[in-house]
Amino acid sequence: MMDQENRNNILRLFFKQVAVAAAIVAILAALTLTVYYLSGQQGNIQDSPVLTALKAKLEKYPDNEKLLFEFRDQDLKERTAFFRKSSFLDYGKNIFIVFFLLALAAFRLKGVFTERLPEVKKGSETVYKTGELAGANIYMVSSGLTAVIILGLLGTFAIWGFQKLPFEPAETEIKEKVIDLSSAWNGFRGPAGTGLVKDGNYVKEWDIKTGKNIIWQIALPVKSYSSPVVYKDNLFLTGSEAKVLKVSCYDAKNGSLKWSSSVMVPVKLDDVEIMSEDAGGAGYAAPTTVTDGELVFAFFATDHLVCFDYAGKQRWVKYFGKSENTYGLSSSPLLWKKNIILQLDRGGEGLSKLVSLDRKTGQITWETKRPVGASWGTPAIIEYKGKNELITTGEEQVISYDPDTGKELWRVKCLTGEISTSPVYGDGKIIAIDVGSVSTVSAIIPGGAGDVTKTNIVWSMQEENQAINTPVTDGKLLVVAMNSLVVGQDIKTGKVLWKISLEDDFWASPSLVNGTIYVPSQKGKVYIVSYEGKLLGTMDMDSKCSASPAFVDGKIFIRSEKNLFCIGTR
Amino acid sequence: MKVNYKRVLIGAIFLYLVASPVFGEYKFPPPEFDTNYLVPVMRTVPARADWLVYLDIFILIEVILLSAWASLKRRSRNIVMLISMFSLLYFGFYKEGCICPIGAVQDIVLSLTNPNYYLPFTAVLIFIIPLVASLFIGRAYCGGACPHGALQDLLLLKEIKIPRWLDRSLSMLAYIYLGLAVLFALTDSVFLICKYDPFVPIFRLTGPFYMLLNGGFFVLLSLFIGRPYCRFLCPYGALLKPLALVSREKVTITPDKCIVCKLCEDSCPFGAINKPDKPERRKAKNRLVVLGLFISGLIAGGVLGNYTGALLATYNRDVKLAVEIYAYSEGEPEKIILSDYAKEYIRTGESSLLLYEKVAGVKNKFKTGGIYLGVWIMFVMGLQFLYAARKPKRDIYEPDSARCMSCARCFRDCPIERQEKSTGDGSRKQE
Amino acid sequence: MEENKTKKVSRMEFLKNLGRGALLLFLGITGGAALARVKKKPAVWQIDPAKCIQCGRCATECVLRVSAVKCVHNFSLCGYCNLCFGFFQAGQRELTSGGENQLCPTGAIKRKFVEYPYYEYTIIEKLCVGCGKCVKGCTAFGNGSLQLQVMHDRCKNCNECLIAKACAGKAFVRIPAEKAYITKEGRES
Amino acid sequence: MDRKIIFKNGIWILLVAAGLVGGYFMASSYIPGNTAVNEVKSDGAGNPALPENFKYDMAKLKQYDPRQLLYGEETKIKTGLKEPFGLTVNKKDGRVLVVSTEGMLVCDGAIAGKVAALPVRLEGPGSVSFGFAGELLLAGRDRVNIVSGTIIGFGKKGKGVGEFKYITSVKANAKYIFTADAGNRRVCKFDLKGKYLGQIGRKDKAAGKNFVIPSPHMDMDFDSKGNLWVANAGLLQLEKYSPEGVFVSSWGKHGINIDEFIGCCNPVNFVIDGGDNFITAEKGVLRIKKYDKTGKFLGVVAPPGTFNEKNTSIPLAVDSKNRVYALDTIEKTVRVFSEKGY
Repeated sequence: MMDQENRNNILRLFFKQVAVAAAIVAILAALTLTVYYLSGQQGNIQDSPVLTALKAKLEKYPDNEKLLFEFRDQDLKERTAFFRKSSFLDYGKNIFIVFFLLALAAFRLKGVFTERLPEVKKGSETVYKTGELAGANIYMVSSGLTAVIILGLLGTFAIWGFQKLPFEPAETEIKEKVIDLSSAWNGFRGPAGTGLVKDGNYVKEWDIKTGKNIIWQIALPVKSYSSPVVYKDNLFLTGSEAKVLKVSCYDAKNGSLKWSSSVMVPVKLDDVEIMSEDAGGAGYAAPTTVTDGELVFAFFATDHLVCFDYAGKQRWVKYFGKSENTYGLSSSPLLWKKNIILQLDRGGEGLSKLVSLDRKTGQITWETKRPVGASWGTPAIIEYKGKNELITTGEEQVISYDPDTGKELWRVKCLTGEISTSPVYGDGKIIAIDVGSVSTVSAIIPGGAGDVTKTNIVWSMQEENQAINTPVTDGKLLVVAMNSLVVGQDIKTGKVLWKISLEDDFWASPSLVNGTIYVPSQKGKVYIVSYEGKLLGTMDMDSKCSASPAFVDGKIFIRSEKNLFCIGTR
Repeated sequence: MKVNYKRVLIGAIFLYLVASPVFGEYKFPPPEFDTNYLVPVMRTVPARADWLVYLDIFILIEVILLSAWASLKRRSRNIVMLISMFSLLYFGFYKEGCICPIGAVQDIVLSLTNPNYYLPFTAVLIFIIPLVASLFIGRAYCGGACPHGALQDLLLLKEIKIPRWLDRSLSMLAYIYLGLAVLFALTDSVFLICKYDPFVPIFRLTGPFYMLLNGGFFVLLSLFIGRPYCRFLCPYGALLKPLALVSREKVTITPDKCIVCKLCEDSCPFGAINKPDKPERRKAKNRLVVLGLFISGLIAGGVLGNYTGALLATYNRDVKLAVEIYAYSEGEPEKIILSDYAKEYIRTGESSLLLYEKVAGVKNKFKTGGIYLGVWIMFVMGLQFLYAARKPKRDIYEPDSARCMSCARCFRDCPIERQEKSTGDGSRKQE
Repeated sequence: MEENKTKKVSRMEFLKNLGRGALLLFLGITGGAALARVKKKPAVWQIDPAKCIQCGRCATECVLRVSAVKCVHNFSLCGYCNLCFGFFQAGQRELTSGGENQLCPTGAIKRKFVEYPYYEYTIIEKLCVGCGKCVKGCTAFGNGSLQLQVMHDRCKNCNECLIAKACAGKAFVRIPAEKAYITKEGRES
Repeated sequence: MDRKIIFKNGIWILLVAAGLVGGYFMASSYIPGNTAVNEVKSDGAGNPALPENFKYDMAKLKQYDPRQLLYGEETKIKTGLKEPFGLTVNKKDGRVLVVSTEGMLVCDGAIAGKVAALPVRLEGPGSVSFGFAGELLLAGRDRVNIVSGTIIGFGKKGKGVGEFKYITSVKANAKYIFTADAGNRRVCKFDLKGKYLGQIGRKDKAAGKNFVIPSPHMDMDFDSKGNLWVANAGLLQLEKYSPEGVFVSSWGKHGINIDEFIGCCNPVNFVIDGGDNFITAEKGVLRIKKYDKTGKFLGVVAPPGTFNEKNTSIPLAVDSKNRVYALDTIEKTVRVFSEKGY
């Protein structure tokens, strides 16, 4: 018979040993689990290299039964191993928990049998023995120290946090510069989009073989139908090169390449099926760029509008979703106040729209759905009775919008076929041409509301030739370059004043330069025609000229399929 | 088979309710089987019933009240321990620690800035009840109802006393942690408290490795240090502290009969018992100096916090995405492997400038938040400093009501208390 | 002395009451503001199969070691195909359940002959890790009867779902708890 | 004291032994497999990269050799219909007919006309075709209408004789009208007045054939000899039946190569052109391919990526000039493909 104390002693010892032993097991289990956990698989089965190799082998020798069974064995083994591992973790976890709890309970029970009265621990007084004041000071000092440490940490973080994110704009706001675009050729068919040049001295004769009147010429690595655009010394071009979209900037003085940036769009061009130039389509980069003197905006048939600065850095990109335009998009962006206006006639239901984007950010300022299918013309902004109107041509109709809000003003149904010509404006009339086996030239007075087909068509006439480019007018004479025909008409009545038959085809738009007409052709010629309809000369180029030329400061920039020419007197 | 019928029936009703109004008629019929094969029903396990959530709230209130009764009225360590064991089992291992008031801080904060955020009614209750309770009965929640605290408390085996100055300094971390958690939650970046909670993975017995590691570390720590998470990190504890300071009822040891034996101070593993003191009066000049320091500290905190916030912004998912998109648009697209997020973002075709703008907004939020964070940290620091400088006159051992967790250990060790218990007057009334 | 003390205490008491009142008011305001934002109905996390792009993150991002997201089979949409692209790898050797033919990395789909030419495919939930490979195959080629769903017997309904944070397709939504699953019913191909 | 010692040592030994046994079980339940260490790479957003085996690469299946491309897209017709489901070409006058439940569109070549009302109300999408004598066969989900001056309608929902569940194709030759009913997995034969004559499939054990239709895609067409071809999509085969409806032969196999059919149930649509070649449309990997009359692969008409990926069927038609018309039901357009150099 043991007395109370002895029994307690034995139990205490017992629990102590249980606790220690259980703790040892628990610690071992924990260590094993940790090592195991870190040893690779964390809950998901992996393709092992052994299996992958076997699989490849199996594909090589599909009839080898032995290999097949080897694969299956290995596969089963690995799957089993994966779940064994999983159950191992669970099982090991349970062992750990049981032993850990056992250890904990044993320690507690040991405490129960170590009945001791609480007593003042020796030595615990020492810290505070330095006196009351000292005790208080310890708190002060530690608090102060903590404050210093935390301030230090904050300071360190602050130094790191001082760095800017790479895309953050500079603090100083760039002031709106007023940029004079009157002398530049900053977009499709010039600053006003008319193809009309009223001043400057341009040569009417050159020869690329002898180099007469050729200031410079360069070979273009990129391909597209888009026209060159010039602002000051910068000449911008777009094109696709080996399925990469490019925006390039050349020095207009000597033709040297300033930069050529790949357009960063998140699609592979192989994924975007577009009818190439060879197949009769518009290619990836038919729309002409436009620049506001600070930024260049390029639109591509991949439905991306991309903005570059003059250093060749891409600023923003806007994607409009996949389009269904058969030949590829070709409508060029238009500059309007702070916005870029883009006519997206992309075929498909609800895909056609007119969008206006903020130049700086690419944010959409307004968007108007268009009730038309695919078309390829660029809109024009005209001023009529003090009001600005945005004239668009499209499937079946000419529609006018308010360029500030995108609200539809009026529409005229006068077109048939596939529309690729852009509207022009002169003498208070909008000229719209449709494409078909027969081209109808219609003159429309702007203004009104709703469908004004019956009231607003002034005159219309048909020509048995195809016109896919845009005419040019100076308000009196209207020049239309049709298939194998260049026609001069009176814009007031539509009366044909003169006609020149040419064995040629015209995709590029004619330009009216100080009373002289320049018509680049698909056969690689530039026809120069006088105001009265006399063919002044035929300049041979090296290859077909599908892009409209740019006229700046007495220099003519002509893009042929392969080369870019700067023509003028030195 | 009864069960099968039931399942099929429930499934059919469910499918009818869900699908029929919209799609009902034109469903392509599944094959007709010659064998009597019964088309199984998609397995769906219903979510936890709604009323159970309210039951949890009820239990929470009961447990808090019970814990307060046990520590303030019954003054029994054993009962408090039993309650906390229950909480550990119920709120911890059964409910698996979610949703708890500690994490609810973030829900509340985020819902205040983002009206679309899903905030359940219970989250508000769970957040507010312990706070209100602490105004009247001290930190009874920490003592008995919090599974996190219960786990640490029960784990404490061999206490190692840490010096008071270290304890006071480390307890600052909780306020910084709270500030950071609020900042990250406000900006919809991440729920810091939940992500790095050490005990939830233990309640769940599973979790990502970093969480388990964190849990293991704190378990190890709790074996030797009394409630390390509660004292040094718990952001909810940081909220409870000032409330408990002005609590109506508070733990007192033996105000009338204290023999100044120091036993209670030794018994408290949380360093929450103040000892008697007879300070001299401090001079007003010193206070002025402290006040000056305090204000300049606030300003410094604000300025530094501003930039610290800018650094913290880089942990936001949108900011990371913007950095990635930027790298992509600047570099060669062929060479950069995009994350799925970036791919999805690009697929939507938004202008990258818009993202940058949004990110600039996020960063600004962080910067402003950083100012508040810095000021907040320095404010708390300053208070701590002032608190340290304060020297109240005290004749007896008294629990610091902000730090006291109502664990009732001091009663257990108090000789006077023991004596009264042994003479049979168990339920001693509190003075 | 005694009187003085009580006076002092009562002053302290008054200040404390004041503080308590102020804090209560503050709590009331916070609570009230939060209550204004409260969504009444209990909700749970779920995957919208229409948005799910099967990126595979469900398998790796969950707070649980084995994800709460599992593949479920919506049998009423299933075509009981012999050649099931949720089960077989593209370019399988033959139409058997041999390891070399199977798509599922854990072999969690059971293929059972029902009658010629129909086969039943059952998810062995214990083995499913929620990677969504089979879902991708079935969505692309079949009727889309396999889909990923959060299983509510496993989901902890965290207030911030880590998978939702990581989901590339933003397919994680909170839906009313009484209708805790989103089936593809009727959206058959 | 002895007992104490026994206690002391016994407990130690017992517990460690228990732990060791546990450990042994732990270890023995683990069969060492190949444990490739999970290399977690971080992507830009700071998230661990997905293990490679979670990727399911569809791009691989979409590859084709551009040299196999036989056709080019000639034009695209916008239908303006909300949910077009049926497409057919009248080989006599070359008019294209697109049908939706709310109306139909007649196109003259590539030029779309106006959307006109249907001559008869259709309950749900079905199929459309021109009969031998130029009559219009217009089928809803479970009812067939023969429109030629007068309208004869027959069929109702069900699985009995002369009943339908899900009509996916209706075609007629000089003597019979055949309906493909994907819901009942059978082809039914009627005379030109709509009188029920018999059926093929539907577990027709006597005929030895059975249609395996996992999804609502089951197409039919006649070849120049008047034989009926039915797409047994679940078997990925095209089956030939005599004009009387007796099984003759079949071709088609599954696989990932371009000349094979991939997926659970393909081809979803097919049409036989003037040269008895098969033009087949597949879902999953959306593509149109051409086979000769023996099932030899000739080339690709429309490569993967041509159609909106949400399409699950591409109704087809050919005209007398062997141009292929394909209906994109998502983008609601008719796309016209013609042989290169046409």
